[in-house]
Amino acid sequence: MTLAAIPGETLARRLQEATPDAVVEWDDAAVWVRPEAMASVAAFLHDDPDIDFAFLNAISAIDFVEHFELVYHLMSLAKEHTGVVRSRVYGREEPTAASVVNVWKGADFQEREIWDLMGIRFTGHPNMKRIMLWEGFDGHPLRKDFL
Amino acid sequence: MNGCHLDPQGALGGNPLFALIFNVAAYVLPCWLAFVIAGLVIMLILINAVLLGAAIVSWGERRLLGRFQNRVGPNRWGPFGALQPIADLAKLITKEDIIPYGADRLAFTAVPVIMVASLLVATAVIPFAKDVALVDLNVGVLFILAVSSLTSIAIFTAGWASNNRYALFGAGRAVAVLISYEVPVVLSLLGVVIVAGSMSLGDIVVAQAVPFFLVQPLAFFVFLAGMSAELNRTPFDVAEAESEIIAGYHTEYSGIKFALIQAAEFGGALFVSGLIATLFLAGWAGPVADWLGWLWFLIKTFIGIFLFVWIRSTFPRLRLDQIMTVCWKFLMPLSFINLAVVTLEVYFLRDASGALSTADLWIMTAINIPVAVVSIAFFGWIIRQKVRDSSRTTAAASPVVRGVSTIEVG
Amino acid sequence: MYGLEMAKGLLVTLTNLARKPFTTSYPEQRLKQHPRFRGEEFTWYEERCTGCASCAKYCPLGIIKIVTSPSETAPLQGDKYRLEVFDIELQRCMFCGLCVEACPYDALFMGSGFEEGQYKRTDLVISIDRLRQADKHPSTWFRPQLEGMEYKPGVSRPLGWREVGRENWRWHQREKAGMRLTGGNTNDRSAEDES
Amino acid sequence: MTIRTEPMTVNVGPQHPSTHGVFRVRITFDGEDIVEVEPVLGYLHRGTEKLAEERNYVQVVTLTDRLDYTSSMINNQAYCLAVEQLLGIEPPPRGKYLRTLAAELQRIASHLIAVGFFVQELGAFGTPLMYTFRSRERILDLFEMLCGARITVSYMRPGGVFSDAPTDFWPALDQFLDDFEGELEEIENLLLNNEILMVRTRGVSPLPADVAINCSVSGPVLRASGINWDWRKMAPYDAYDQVEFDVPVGNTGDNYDRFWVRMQEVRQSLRIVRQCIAQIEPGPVRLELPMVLRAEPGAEAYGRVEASKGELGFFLVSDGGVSPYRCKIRSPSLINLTITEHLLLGWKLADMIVSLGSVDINMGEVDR
Repeated sequence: MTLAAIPGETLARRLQEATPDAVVEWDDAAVWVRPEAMASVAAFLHDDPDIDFAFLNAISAIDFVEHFELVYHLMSLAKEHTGVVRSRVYGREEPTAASVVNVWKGADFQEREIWDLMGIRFTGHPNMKRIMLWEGFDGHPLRKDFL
Repeated sequence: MNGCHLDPQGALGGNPLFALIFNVAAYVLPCWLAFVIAGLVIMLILINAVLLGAAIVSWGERRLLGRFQNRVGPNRWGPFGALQPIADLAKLITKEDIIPYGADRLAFTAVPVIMVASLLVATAVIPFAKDVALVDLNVGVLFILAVSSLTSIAIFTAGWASNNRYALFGAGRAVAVLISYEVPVVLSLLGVVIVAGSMSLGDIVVAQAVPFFLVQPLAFFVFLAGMSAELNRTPFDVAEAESEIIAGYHTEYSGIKFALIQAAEFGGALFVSGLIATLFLAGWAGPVADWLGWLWFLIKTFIGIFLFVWIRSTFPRLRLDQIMTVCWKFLMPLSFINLAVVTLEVYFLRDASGALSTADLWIMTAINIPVAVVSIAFFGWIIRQKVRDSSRTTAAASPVVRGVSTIEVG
Repeated sequence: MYGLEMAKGLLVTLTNLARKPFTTSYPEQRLKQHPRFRGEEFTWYEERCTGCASCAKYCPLGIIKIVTSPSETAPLQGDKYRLEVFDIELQRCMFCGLCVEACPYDALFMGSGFEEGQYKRTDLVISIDRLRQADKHPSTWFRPQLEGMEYKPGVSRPLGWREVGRENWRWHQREKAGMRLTGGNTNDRSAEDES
Repeated sequence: MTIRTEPMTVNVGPQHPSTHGVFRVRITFDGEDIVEVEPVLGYLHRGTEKLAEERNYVQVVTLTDRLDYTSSMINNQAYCLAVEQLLGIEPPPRGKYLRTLAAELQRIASHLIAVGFFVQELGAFGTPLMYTFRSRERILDLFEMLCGARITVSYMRPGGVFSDAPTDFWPALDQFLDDFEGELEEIENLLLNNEILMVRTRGVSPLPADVAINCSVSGPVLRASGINWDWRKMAPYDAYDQVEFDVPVGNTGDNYDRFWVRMQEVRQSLRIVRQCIAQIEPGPVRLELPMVLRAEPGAEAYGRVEASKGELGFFLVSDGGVSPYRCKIRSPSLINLTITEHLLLGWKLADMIVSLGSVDINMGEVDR
């Protein structure tokens, strides 16, 4: 038995109904949403009884140089399926995305870590401080331009 | 003899070793000087014996603990690592003596001295063999209780003077435990005193035609538990719980001060084991040969130490509130029951002169053992409910919870 | 029942009191070491080494330093270089053994010791001279041919360079020397017999 | 009479006898009651994710050893699964079985450490710890036979394991399994129903199921809260679809449940090891791959395993080069720490250490 993965298209259709303008594009595996809309998208995915993404597996941030990409691996324990939501964050000076910590408390440390190491600021996070490095550390080490 | 003589009724008069030294010294010295010299010499002997004993206990405990834990224990210095305490001492003496910034220097320094002193003074009344106590005080039990309570003051001073929060935690805990446990300990000793009819430790040993751990199993149990709490030993070692508060009240001590505190602790273990041997295991009285009294005494002391190490190696530690519960709701009723039962038995069994025969003691044994089993089981059953009930004191800040997942729970 | 489980625990510790300690008093006694143990000092056969520096490239930490020059003594061997420097900086080595895995000519082996404490960090660099002079007690890690001959680094005699290779192996006859070692079927014992 | 009191802030860690490495919590106490908690991390941060971007795919295996150094085998496994997913390859059956076997042995070793330190923190003076380490040593000996190292194993490679087990491994494994039954029974006799342990841990710091899910908690901590979720069952990898085992599930998620779940999982892991021994068949253990692997540009893979601490995931992104473009490590220890505040607030100083111990974090994995 393996977990069923919800195709990006299905997620995109549902999201377009619930949170218009949030969806950017989709492919087989994932749906891309706008980073500002991430909080409402998360709330919908969490609360919707069919999707029921109660569990946030991981938030990953990737530096593609021209933009950052946030990857949310989600799953439902009750429905036994998984899904991937992604978000492109543009700008290198002060990239921001909406925090999902009010939906999934488990995002707390992960978002702080992404801010610390990748430099993406999450709006709405109650404690947006560096977690691994000390306050005042210059730069964000996981960025490709950090040496 | 140049006319000096010792009052055999005096506090030190009954001690043959003291008398010997006094008489020898009196050949060449004036009487008062001979008295002082004899006192100093015998004190020196006692102090060194106790501190040496503490060293041996520290080695023995570590060896024994090692074997309980299926490992070797200290084995580098001397045969079976027996010189380990000397190596430890040499190391500790040569270490820098640190007094932390902001500490109360005088109080901080006084603590190890008070701890060792109170231990040594208390040891003075323990009869190591027949008639070989430094003094056989007629209020021996009271004296021991009074002097050993000094430790709690020393411990609290240590915690307060160290300027360290962990030390303060430890001190607060230690004082709470020591003062609480004093009560059941005293009550259990009361039973012993009633049966023996004397507070002198020598007389208590003589009175034990049947060892008191059989006559008063409840008192023995309460005393053992109470003393392991007063010694800060598992499962009551909250005061220096190393996994929680580093080392408790002696967190900041180093060098020779630490050595003295350790000596007081291991010496305390030795002292309490000796006390248990004296009060409950019939002290120096053995199956044969009174002149072998010191051997019986040592064997019985070893039994006590072995028991402490065995318990230490096996059990986890209770929480402070649970320790208090055990004290006030478990040991207290037990010691009261013991006191009441023993008092009644003595009242009905004693002869006209107020003395108890060996047969009477056996009768008491036959009654008291079932009483002990029943009451320990009963209060153990009650305590089981009480100790588990550890409600949280403030509401926890709940993380954000958005709806409950529908996964089945169970 | 209250107290019974505690008594059971006391019994457990008491039985252990009578048991022999399971610990090893290190300097006098030693743990039995498996031949595969990835030991600290490396075993290196200059005769087998071509100076290809596969090990240096494959080291995750880059701590192997190799300097070569064309060999005048053995020009016929073609790809054989003379090795001038072969330094392994032990202080940063994590003994993963990837260098040994990378060596296509079976010239580099893990060692079998683990007592490499030094007072100076510079002493922790294994130089080419030390590698040349050291007793050859190669670990059998990633060297199935040594395992096949049941070689025990701590016990057996030192091995010469002719004995440690896998030349008689099928893959070696099939491929040219110097191919990348790919693992996999090299462990297949049946291959040994066909040589 | 009222006694004036004031709260007291104490730094527990990074140097404290029982903070599992260099974990630091800044705690404000009111007497012995905890009123404020703030975890401070990062003392062991080594930038593993950045280092992985500059190593090739096989070299990264050596970095994974050093994440959760009490369960290196499982880390290797998680990483190798991610790389195999990235490359679209599958190891040969014997390789899968060897991996499963090694991972389960490692799970036993890791849980033994967790249990030993948990009871150590309860105040048992080293005895349970020595007993659990006695058994763990035997497992490390087995690892030495398998791969020449005890802790930093680097045993697995993308496409299998680096080499087959030596011939003397199998009798040694059988011997260990026989002995371990007795040793485990001894540990259970000493701990499992011990009254003092029960009294200290029952009902302390419970973690309700909904909180556990919301905090993304995984592994034994999640299962102790009553949720039957084990990646070995839900998405079987390697040989886990070939073996039978049960998933122990707790009830209230208190400290005792977390301890109990680990004790039971040791038994289940033993079952899996025995089945692996029975089912394993001769054959190759590793795919013939080039030493320097390359994945398709733009390929991505999220490989996850049920590690001893929880869900360990490696999210790999490739740009077609010889090393991963991005290697994100979803570390269970870090995310399980999200519940620190929930577990500690309102409890006493003595429970704090025990609750942290029951979560079983490993700083190598928290800070990475």
